[in-house]
Amino acid sequence: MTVRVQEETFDIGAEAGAFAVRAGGQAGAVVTFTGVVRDRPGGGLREMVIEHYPGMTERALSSIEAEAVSRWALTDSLIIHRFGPLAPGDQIMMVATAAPHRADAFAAAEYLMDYLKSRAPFWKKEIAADGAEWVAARDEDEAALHRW
Amino acid sequence: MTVRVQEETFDIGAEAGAFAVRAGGQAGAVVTFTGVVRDRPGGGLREMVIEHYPGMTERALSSIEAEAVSRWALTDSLIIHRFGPLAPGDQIMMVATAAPHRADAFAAAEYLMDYLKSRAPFWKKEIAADGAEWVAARDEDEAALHRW
Amino acid sequence: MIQVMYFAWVRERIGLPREKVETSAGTVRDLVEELAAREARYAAAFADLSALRVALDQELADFDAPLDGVREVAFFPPMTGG
Amino acid sequence: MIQVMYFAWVRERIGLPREKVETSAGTVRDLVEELAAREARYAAAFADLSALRVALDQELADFDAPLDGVREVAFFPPMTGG
Repeated sequence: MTVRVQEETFDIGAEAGAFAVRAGGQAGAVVTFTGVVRDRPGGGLREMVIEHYPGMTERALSSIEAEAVSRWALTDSLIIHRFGPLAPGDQIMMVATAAPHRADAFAAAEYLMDYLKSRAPFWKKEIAADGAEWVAARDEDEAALHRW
Repeated sequence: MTVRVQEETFDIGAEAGAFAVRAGGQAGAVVTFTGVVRDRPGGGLREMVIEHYPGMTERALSSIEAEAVSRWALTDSLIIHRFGPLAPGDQIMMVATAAPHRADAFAAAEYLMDYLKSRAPFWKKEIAADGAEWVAARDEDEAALHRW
Repeated sequence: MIQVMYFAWVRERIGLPREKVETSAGTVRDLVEELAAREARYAAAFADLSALRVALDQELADFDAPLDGVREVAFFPPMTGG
Repeated sequence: MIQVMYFAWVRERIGLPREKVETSAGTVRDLVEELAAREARYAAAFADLSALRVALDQELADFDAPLDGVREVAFFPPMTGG
């Protein structure tokens, strides 16, 4: 069970590989989710800046992770979230879950994502040629919490 | 959209990384699932041999992938499945999906897994010190298809 | 002349992975009956059709499917990939 | 003395990331009223509480929550991580 909040990028490849190796012969199923900075539909995104609340961020992520571990039979889990300025195509964050069975690994990864989206103190600002704008929370993201 | 059926191992790290890079600024969400050879509860698994039906395997996987692409807004997808003798802890297969939104990426990855489990011609045999046994299909895996 | 293939424990029970079969069977079920009548190892392999799956020219099919024009029939247990 | 923190557009609107506030406010809502009464930039930031979230000592809380013993209050818009 690992939570990392960092400005520097991460190697999704190396992380996923290390995670799978660590899960070893115990877990049959490893799920990863990676969030990538998406350009705007018409292009033009210059950068995305992620602000967070140091201290609370780690607490919130650890508590979300602990809840997932209590709900599903996981052998391991990982949350990495970046902050600071990012470019389109950059990785923002990843979660990974390992479990004996795939249903647990998938459900836990979706749960981590849903809570991380709406309950961890991160805010995204899009900087484009025509101005800067804080990304608005989506109703669907709040609604997604009700399924758990 | 890629399907690979191979005896040699693959680097989940490199595959996931390349997949995320390829998805680039188009996809906001990348989901991977990796299946790992799990030891038996009490240990003792010597190897797992995966048999398949060359020709039909590729057709079945491509058709499952095409169905997923038609159901969800995916920017990319990948299925790799190994055959031959594997050791506990070895990676058996992986799927990856990329989509603008995470709900599509998760649903498509679960769909690919559910169909791949029960509709692609692979069979697993466990070789242990006390004998060899073909893995039986699980009712849950067949039942999982009904949710789609 | 049809190419008949066997996988997993069906292959092991029958003792070979594939064979050419001269048959005028109309459906998969007719072919199964012909094969099962051959020898005990075939009868054993085909004893319980509910434990078997069949593919015609590499597409999953029913045991009642016709064999007209089919070149390749494969018998195997339920798949266990992933 | 409470440490009050602002994030995202709340920080930008008020013009600073944090400040020490001397207050005897009983609840978060009382504190918000004190702050909003200070200057137009505060009033603008706190104009619509439904667009804001609050954390007390780094735990999400309600605007009706009491401030007894709280050392750190943070105001921010709904989170958009992931």
